[in-house]
Amino acid sequence: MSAATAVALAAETSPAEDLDDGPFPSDAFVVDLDGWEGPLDLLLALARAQKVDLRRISIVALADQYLAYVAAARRASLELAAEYLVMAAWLAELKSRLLLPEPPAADEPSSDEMAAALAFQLRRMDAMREAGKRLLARPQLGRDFWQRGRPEAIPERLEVVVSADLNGLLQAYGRHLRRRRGEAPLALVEPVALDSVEAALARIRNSLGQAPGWESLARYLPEGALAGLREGSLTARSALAATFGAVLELARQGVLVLRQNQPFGPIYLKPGNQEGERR
Amino acid sequence: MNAEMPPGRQALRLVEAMLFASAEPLSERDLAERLPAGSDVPALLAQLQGECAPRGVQLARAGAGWSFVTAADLSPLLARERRIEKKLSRAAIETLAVIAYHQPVTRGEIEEIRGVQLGKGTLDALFEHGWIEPRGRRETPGRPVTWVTTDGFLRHFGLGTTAELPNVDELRAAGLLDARPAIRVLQPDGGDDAGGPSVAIEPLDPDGG
Amino acid sequence: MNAEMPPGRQALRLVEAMLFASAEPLSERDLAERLPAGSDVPALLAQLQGECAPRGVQLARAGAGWSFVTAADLSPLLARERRIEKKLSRAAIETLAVIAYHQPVTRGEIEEIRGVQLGKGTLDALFEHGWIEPRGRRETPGRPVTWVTTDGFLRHFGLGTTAELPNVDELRAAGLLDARPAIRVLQPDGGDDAGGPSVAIEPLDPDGG
Repeated sequence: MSAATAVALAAETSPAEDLDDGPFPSDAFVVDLDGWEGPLDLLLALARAQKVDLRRISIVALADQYLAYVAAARRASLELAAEYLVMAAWLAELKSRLLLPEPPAADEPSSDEMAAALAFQLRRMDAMREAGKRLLARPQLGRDFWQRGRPEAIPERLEVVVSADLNGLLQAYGRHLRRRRGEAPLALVEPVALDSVEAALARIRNSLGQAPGWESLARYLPEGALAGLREGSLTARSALAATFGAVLELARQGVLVLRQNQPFGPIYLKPGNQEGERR
Repeated sequence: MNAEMPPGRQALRLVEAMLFASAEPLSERDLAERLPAGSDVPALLAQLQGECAPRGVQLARAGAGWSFVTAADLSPLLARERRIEKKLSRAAIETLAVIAYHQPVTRGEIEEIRGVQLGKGTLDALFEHGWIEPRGRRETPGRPVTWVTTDGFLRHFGLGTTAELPNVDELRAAGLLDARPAIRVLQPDGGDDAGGPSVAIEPLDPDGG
Repeated sequence: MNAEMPPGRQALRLVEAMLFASAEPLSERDLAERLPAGSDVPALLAQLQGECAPRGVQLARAGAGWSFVTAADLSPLLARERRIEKKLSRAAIETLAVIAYHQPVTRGEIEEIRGVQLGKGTLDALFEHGWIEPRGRRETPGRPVTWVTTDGFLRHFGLGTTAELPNVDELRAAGLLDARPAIRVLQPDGGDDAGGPSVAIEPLDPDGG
């Protein structure tokens, strides 16, 4: 039993446990209400104190005993839970109806039926209480009998089943064939006309100096590249890289000079001094 | 030694060994899986149970599970092994009895029978012991869960089936295994067996109403 | 049942129950402590051992102690079979396919066909599954072993003969030779028609070159 269970069980344990076997105390006016698990529990104890078969219990006598018990409890100024008082009221009414029979309403149980129902409820409760005791009187596992103390590990034979089916096999062969024919290499790089530094060199040489003074590098990009750059297009980015590479190369050669006013700022260029010589 | 053993004997030895090796109960299906096809498992178990009856270790059935346990009558002699165990509360014991005898039974029906509300942890405690479990629902408004006892419960108390519960036949014959409210139980034309368990209710008192 | 049991019998039952329930092997002294004074423990153990000999559970000495164990001859029958499903690796299934379609084929040829070196265990694994076997040698330098598929392979894949394997045209018809590329890397035009390799790339600079 876990600690939590033990606590939960302890919380429910009532002092009434001691009353299981002993008869109801003969002095019914020694009132201890803490011990009862509700009015029915008290009623059952009172009924059993009548020492008659529960099938022949006198409900009137039982009602009297209960009412006397409750009255004694009130005299002793004990706090009575509302359910005990409700039961007392119900029993008082039942008793008066039993003593002064009246024609029952059509859709209501008669006082005799109500009395019989109460008697049945007490008998059923009593039967379950008895059953619980008999159950616990049985030999119990781990207390009176034991299971195998040293269980043996059952050896396991591992059988590895490889799952493969014809479809998988054919697909595998299909994949292989595709690859072999070059129809579908694993990673397909399609031919793309990326801008090259050589192309950019030619482009810049062709148009350099057509306008006087500093010009933006962007002017030397191929057509459409500026728009492409905004979309992040790969070809446009390659054009920018190629153009920049070409510009650096031409600057190294002295064909042009570069200017950038601040980091990451626009790059400007104009024909260099030796431009004429080179031509 | 097994070379000349008749096949039936060999199957019996195998059943014995399987059950002996395991601390946990094995079902007939568990056993059949490792026996030659076509083995009559119930017959083997019955034979083994018979052969073990006079011994110190016996074959016990608890619901679907079978296991070896020490003979209950040896309890006082084996007492040194006894562990001090926590006592169950009276409420827990009674609740367990109500579930065992009235199953399947709802929480509301348990409270009706015991005439008192169930404490917070009572069902939890029994559930943690592995003695009860929720199974199914009552097809009444709210569709409350119904509780039943487990094979573990049977095993703990050395019962083969719930039909072996103490006095169960007498209680049933007396009409006391009916979880409906008492006033409805007693009304023969109440007609609402909607919620009630399928126990045949005999009139409490043939002379009475 | 113990009422009329002779004392010796009862002691034997007790020994049996103690040994069964104990988590550890019990020494003769352990046993004697809980047996009636004057019990002949070695004799009891010998008797129990003899009675158990034909059974599925036997009494065995374990070091200084005694304990029950399941009969050794039952061990193979007791073994629980556990099936583990394993998927064949992609390399293995491709290799198997190549062998199936190209048999008899050498390791070198398989590598040539697949364009990749064979992993260490690939052929071993297929051989262990009983799907391929070496048969014959290629009469080339080094006389390499050639591999073929087995009858087990045919059975596993539900084939009557290797001739029932579909040919290339049938594979294509079945869509297994779908020529769509596995991975598209570049989509210069912003991915208009994802499937088509026929993207026309216009020259960046018509004048350039």
